[in-house]
Amino acid sequence: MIDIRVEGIKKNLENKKIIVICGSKGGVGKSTLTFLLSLVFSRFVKVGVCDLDFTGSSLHIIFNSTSTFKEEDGIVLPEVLKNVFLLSVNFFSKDNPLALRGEEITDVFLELLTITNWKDINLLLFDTPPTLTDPILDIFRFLPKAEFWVVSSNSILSFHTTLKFVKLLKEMKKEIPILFVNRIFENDVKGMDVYEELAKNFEKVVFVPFIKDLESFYIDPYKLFDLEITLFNELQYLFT
Amino acid sequence: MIDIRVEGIKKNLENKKIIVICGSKGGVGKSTLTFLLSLVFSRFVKVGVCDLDFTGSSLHIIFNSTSTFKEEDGIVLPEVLKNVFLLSVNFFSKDNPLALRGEEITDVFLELLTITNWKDINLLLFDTPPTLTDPILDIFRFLPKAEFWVVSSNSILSFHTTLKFVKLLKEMKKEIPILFVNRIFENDVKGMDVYEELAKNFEKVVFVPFIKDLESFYIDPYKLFDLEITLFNELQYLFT
Amino acid sequence: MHEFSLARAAKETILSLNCNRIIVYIGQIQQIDIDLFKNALLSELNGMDVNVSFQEVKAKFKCNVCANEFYYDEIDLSEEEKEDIHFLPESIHIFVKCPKCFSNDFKIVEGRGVFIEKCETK
Amino acid sequence: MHEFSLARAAKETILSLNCNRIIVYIGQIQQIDIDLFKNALLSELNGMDVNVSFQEVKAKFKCNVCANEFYYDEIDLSEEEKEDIHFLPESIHIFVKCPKCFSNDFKIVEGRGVFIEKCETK
Ligand SMILES: Nc1ncnc2c1ncn2[C@@H]1O[C@H](COP(=O)(O)OP(=O)(O)O)[C@@H](O)[C@H]1O
Ligand SMILES: Nc1ncnc2c1ncn2[C@@H]1O[C@H](COP(=O)(O)OP(=O)(O)O)[C@@H](O)[C@H]1O
Ligand SMILES: [Mg+2]
Ligand SMILES: [Mg+2]
Ligand SMILES: [Mg+2]
Ligand SMILES: [Mg+2]
Ligand code: NI
Ligand code: NI
Ligand SMILES: [Zn+2]
Ligand SMILES: [Zn+2]
Repeated sequence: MIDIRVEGIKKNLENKKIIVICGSKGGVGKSTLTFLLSLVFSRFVKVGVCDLDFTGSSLHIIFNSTSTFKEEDGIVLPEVLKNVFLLSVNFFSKDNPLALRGEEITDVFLELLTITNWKDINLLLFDTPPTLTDPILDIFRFLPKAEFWVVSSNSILSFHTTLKFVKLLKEMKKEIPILFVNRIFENDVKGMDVYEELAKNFEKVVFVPFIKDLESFYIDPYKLFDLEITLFNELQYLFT
Repeated sequence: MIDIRVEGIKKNLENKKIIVICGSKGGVGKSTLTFLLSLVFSRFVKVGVCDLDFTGSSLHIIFNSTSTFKEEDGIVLPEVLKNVFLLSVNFFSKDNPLALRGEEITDVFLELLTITNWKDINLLLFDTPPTLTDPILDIFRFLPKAEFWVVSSNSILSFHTTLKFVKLLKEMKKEIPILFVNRIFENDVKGMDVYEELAKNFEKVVFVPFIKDLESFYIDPYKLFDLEITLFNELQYLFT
Repeated sequence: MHEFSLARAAKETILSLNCNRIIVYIGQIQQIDIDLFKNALLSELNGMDVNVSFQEVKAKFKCNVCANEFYYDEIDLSEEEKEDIHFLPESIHIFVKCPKCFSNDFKIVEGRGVFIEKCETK
Repeated sequence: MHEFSLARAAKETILSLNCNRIIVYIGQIQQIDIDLFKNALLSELNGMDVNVSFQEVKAKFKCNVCANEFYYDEIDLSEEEKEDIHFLPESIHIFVKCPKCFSNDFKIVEGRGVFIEKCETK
């Protein structure tokens, strides 16, 4: 018995650039970075943003999108900002809790990527859940050409957890061009041996400043560009 | 074919009080709260602390414990602080990355709880990973009498995600006596409708202050008691 | 009408198989419009030398907690719930509980999605 | 010697089954000291009217990526690695990769842990 979705996804995603925003620690800013990157990259290209944190979706809140979708020739994604198209399980589950076992996570992953009509979206940002479980293994398995952009907060716990994850990515010979160090915490930690060990795996390290009242920008994200932070220039350079 | 571990766990954990420190959002302070609670409760009782975040363990870092264990009559847990005994997958996996599919998570869960010799430990704190997947479903299934102490940070994303999780706990008629609101972020969010909706599900809400340089206390956790914060008194009252 | 997307996925799969007789199994839980799907697939395959037959598979569940087995035909769903499950079968965990122990931790054992069986190779 | 813990779990299971003949299947991957385990279990069961036989199950793996099947007997493990797997079979994902595609995303199909089959009820 052959699952039709495996070939379906291959076809659907051929010729698309896939960037996986990841990091096995929770709360380090993966969803936030996905949001900020889509905001910047959408100046240049249509961006599909895919929330793979099926049981703890955030992006529909960040993008303020309760819209359900239209089912025409496949699932047509809502345009949540100019040139940004969002795929979230919340469109289906509404605000109900959805607990899923690993195998079911794989099924949701395959199903959503099969039935979505990506049209002329050429850049896909995949936001991922924390932990090193089925969603990440499914990305390894079904999206072999994806690039991994790794996010860590500036905390000891995060550096250690991220380092383990990065060891795995390297073992699997994955592209890991960029590490984001998200300065959620006021003071960078002292005794940064583990940070040094982490950072040396990357070509580029981008520091993300703490943005005061960040969540209040969800209603009008473009206002973020008025803040005097160099981050947005740096992010823009990441677009190739 | 009958898995011997199901009855094994029942026997091992009978008469033990089990508190699950949980919250489906990552990085809200579940592991930190587990640590702080064990520190306070261990004044009164032997506390077993069990890190169920198998693929992103933190507690061995927090408790500064690289010890492997002794295998005598079952796995004997290291005493990481006076009266605090730690069970971590990291004792087996060392600092290697361990990616696990959901079914394997269930196997690790069953195995560890079967082979551990709990001796005279009567209070178990279970630290959980983020997401609403196998580990939580396994707790529902195999630890039906557990109590759930829920942790959220003071952020909009966390309140929303936690609210979904709490809906599930209520549907399942679980005991949820306490919500911890961990003030990781400087400013509490405005427009707290979602916070109000969350909080009304609990008998008790405990606010956890941001503790500057918290991670520097890992080497000598008792120094935390020298800080002039009322939190520790509040936590002490939670011990019954 | 995401049936068209599914039909395209089926076509890609058939192309990859290089054979001239296949059976398409359609899981009941997704409540796919079978005529729509058939027509979509046959038009996708237009001109290809492949014999396709279709078969619906009844959906069956098994509770992970109490091992109770139950069937799609036995459960009550509103039209809106059916619609959500149509798109995403896993939404069923929101609406359905094991009739015996009331857990929503159950497995879809059979009848979830669309599968293809290869019968004769060219 | 966590074999004693396993033996106690087996005893609890046997008590819950209320039958007088059982087979204990012991998965190869855990490299349990079978004599130790047998003796521990038989002494736990001391005085109980139950006939126990033991059987080892060869460990078999299947790759989730390329579907390749392989066996415990075919893989090379150091003593230390075997020791970690002895305690926690899932540690195998740290040391072993699919010999065909080098993924560590594989499934332990058979021969993981200790299972009991109930043969005759009292
Ligand atoms: N650079 C930042 N400045 C301010 N707040 C941030 C920043 N990065 C993340 N946050 C906040 O931290 C929390 C966790 O971020 P999130 O993107 O949800 O992490 P993850 O997706 O990794 O779990 C959120 O409440 C978010 O608003
Ligand atoms: N009250 C607090 N004060 C200061 N830092 C905190 C506090 N709570 C959590 N942290 C820090 O926030 C990060 C996430 O906390 P953690 O306990 O790892 O969350 P979780 O276990 O929910 O993923 C860690 O780096 C931790 O040190
Ligand atoms: Mg996120
Ligand atoms: Mg944690
Ligand atoms: Mg609907
Ligand atoms: Mg060892
Ligand atoms: Ni449809
Ligand atoms: Ni042993
Ligand atoms: Zn049931
Ligand atoms: Zn393989």
